[in-house]
Amino acid sequence: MIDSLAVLAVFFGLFFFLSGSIGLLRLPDVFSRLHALAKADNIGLAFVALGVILLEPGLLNDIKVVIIWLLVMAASAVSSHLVARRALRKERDDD
Amino acid sequence: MISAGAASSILTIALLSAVIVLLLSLFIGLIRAWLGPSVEDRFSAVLLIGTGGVAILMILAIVLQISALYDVALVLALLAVVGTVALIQSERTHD
Amino acid sequence: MISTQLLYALAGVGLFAIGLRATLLHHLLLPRLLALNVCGAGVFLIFIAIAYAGIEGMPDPVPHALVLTGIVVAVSATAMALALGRRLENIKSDAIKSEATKSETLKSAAVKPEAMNDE
Amino acid sequence: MIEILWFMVDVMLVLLLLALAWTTCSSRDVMRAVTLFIAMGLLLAIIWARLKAPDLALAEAIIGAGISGALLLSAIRDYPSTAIAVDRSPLMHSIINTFTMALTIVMSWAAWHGLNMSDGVRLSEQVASQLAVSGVSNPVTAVLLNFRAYDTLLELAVVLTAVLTVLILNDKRADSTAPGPLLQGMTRWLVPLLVVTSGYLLWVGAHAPGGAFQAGAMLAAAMILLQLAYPSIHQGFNLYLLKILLVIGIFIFVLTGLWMMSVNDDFLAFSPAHAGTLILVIETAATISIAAALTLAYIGGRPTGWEADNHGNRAMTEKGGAE
Repeated sequence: MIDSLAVLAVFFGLFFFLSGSIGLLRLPDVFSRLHALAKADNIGLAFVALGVILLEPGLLNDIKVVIIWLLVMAASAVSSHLVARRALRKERDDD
Repeated sequence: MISAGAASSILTIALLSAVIVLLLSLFIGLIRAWLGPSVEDRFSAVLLIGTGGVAILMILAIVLQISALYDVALVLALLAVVGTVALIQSERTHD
Repeated sequence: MISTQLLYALAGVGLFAIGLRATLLHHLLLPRLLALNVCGAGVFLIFIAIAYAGIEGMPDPVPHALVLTGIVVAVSATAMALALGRRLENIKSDAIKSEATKSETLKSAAVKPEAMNDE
Repeated sequence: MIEILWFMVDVMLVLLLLALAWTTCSSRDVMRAVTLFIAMGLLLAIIWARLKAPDLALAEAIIGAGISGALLLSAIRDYPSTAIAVDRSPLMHSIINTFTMALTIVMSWAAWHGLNMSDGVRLSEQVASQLAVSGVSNPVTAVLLNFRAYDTLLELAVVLTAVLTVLILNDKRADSTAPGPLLQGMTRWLVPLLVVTSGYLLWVGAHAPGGAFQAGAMLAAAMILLQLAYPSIHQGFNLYLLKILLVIGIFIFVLTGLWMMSVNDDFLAFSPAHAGTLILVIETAATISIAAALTLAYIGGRPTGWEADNHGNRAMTEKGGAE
C-alpha cells in the first residue's frame, strides 16, 4: 500500500521533471526557461523526495532526504536569481 | 529492508523506469546545453542535471540499498551552488 | 553482469579515445586540458567497470581507492597546468608589451626579453 | 525484466556520457566546453553511484561539480580569446583520426579479452579477509590508509608538489567581478554547512563511504566559495599557520610511519589495536593539508605577504628564476 503510494508520488514528481526539461528546451528566452526549470527543481524533487521518504525505513536517512530537498530549494532559488541577473546585465549591456 | 518478495521486484521495476524517465529528462535538458545559445542557457541545463542527479541518486539509494548515496545527493545539492557562483564570478572585467 | 562490465569498460575506452583525439588536435591549453581530463575519466571508468561485481555482489575496493587518489591528483595537476598556462600567457603579453616599447624607447626594453629567456 | 531495465539505464548513462564527452571535446567555444565538462562531472558522479562506488561518487560530486568547475571557469578569464580554432593540416587530421581509431580497436579488444579471462586472485577477497584488523570497516578507507598507505602518502606528496609549483610560478588569476550582496549573504549560511559536512564526511569515513579526500575537497570547496564571495579574503590568512597546515598531513603521516617502525619493525605497519585511532589522526591531518593545498591551487599564487620580507612577489620570482 505504502509502496504504491510512494511510486505514485515518484511518478508525479517525474511529470514535473519532464515538463521542466521540455520547457527548458521549448521556451523562447533565458528567463522563461529558468522559470520552467524552477518547477522541476522544487515541485518535482519534492514529490520524488516524498516517495523516497515513504520507501526508506531509516529515520536518519529520512531526515537527510528532507535536508537535501530544503537545500535544493534554497540553492535553486539563489542560482536562478544569479543566472537571471547575469543574463539581464548582459542584455542591458548589449542595448 | 523493503517489504520482501514479489512486491519488492515490482517496486524495483517501477523505480528503475522512474530512473529511465529521469535520464530522458536530463537528455532533453542537455539538448539545451548543446544548443545554447547563451552561457546562461547552458548553465540552466547544468542546474537541471544537478537536480535530476539528486533525484536519480535518491532513487538509486533505495534500489541498490546503499544509504551512502543520500550523502552523495546531499553533497551534490550543496556543491551545485559553488559551480553557479563560479560561473557568475567568471565574467571578464575587461569585456 | 559481464555485459554491464563490458558496456562500461567500452564506454571508458570510447571516452579515452575521444579525449586523446581532442588532445592531439587542439593547440590551446584550456581545451587540451579538458580533453586530457576526459581521457583520465575514461581510464577511471575502465577501472571501476572491472571492479564492478553485479547488483548483489560487493565491488573490489582496491580500484576504487586507486581511482579516488587519481581524481584528487587529476584536479591538482589541472591546477598546476593552469598556473603554467597563466605564466605562458603573461610572458607572451609581456613580450608583446616590450615589443611595443622597444619601437618607441630602445633602452628600457633591452632587459626584459633576456629575463624571459632564462625562465 | 529487471535486467532489461538495468541494461536500459546503463545504455542511457553511457550514451549521455559519450555525447557529453564528444561535445566537450569538439566545442568551438571555451565557455561551452567548460560548461559541458562540468555537466560531465555530474553525470560521472551518477555513474559511480550506479557502479556501486559511493566513495568515488562523493569525490566526483565535490571535485567535478565544485572544485574543477570553479578552477576552469576562473581560468577562462585568463585567456584572451574564447574561440577554439583547430588548424591542423588535413593530413595531420587524418593521421590523428586513424591513430585514435586503431588504438580504440586494440583497447576494446583488450577490454573484452580481459573481462572474459578467468579471474586471477581477486584483491577484494584479500581485503575482505583482512578488514577486521585494519581498524576501520569501510574497505576503501582500509585500502587507502592501511593496506596501501604508501600510495596515499606519496599521493599527498604529489598534491603538495603540484601546489608548490603553483606557488613558485605565482601568477595570480585576473580579478573577478565584484560579488553582489545576495551572493555574500548566501555564502554566510552555506560555508558553515559545507564545513560541517566536511567534518561529517571525515568522521563517517571509518565505517561508511567518505574519508580524508572527500572531507578535504569539501573544506576546499568551502574556502573557494568564500574566496568567490569575498575576493580579498585570502589577504587575511595567517600565513605562518597556512604553511604549517599545508605540510601537516605528510608530516603526521611520516611521523606515524616512523613510530610504527620503532614498534613493529615496518614503516606504516599499524598494530591492529591502535589502527583505528591512528587512521583517524592521519586522516584529520590529511584533510587539512588537502584542503589547504586545493585552496592555494585555486587562488593560483601566494597570498599577499607570503615572503617574510614582502618585497613584491613578482620581483622575488624573477630573481629566483634568473639564478
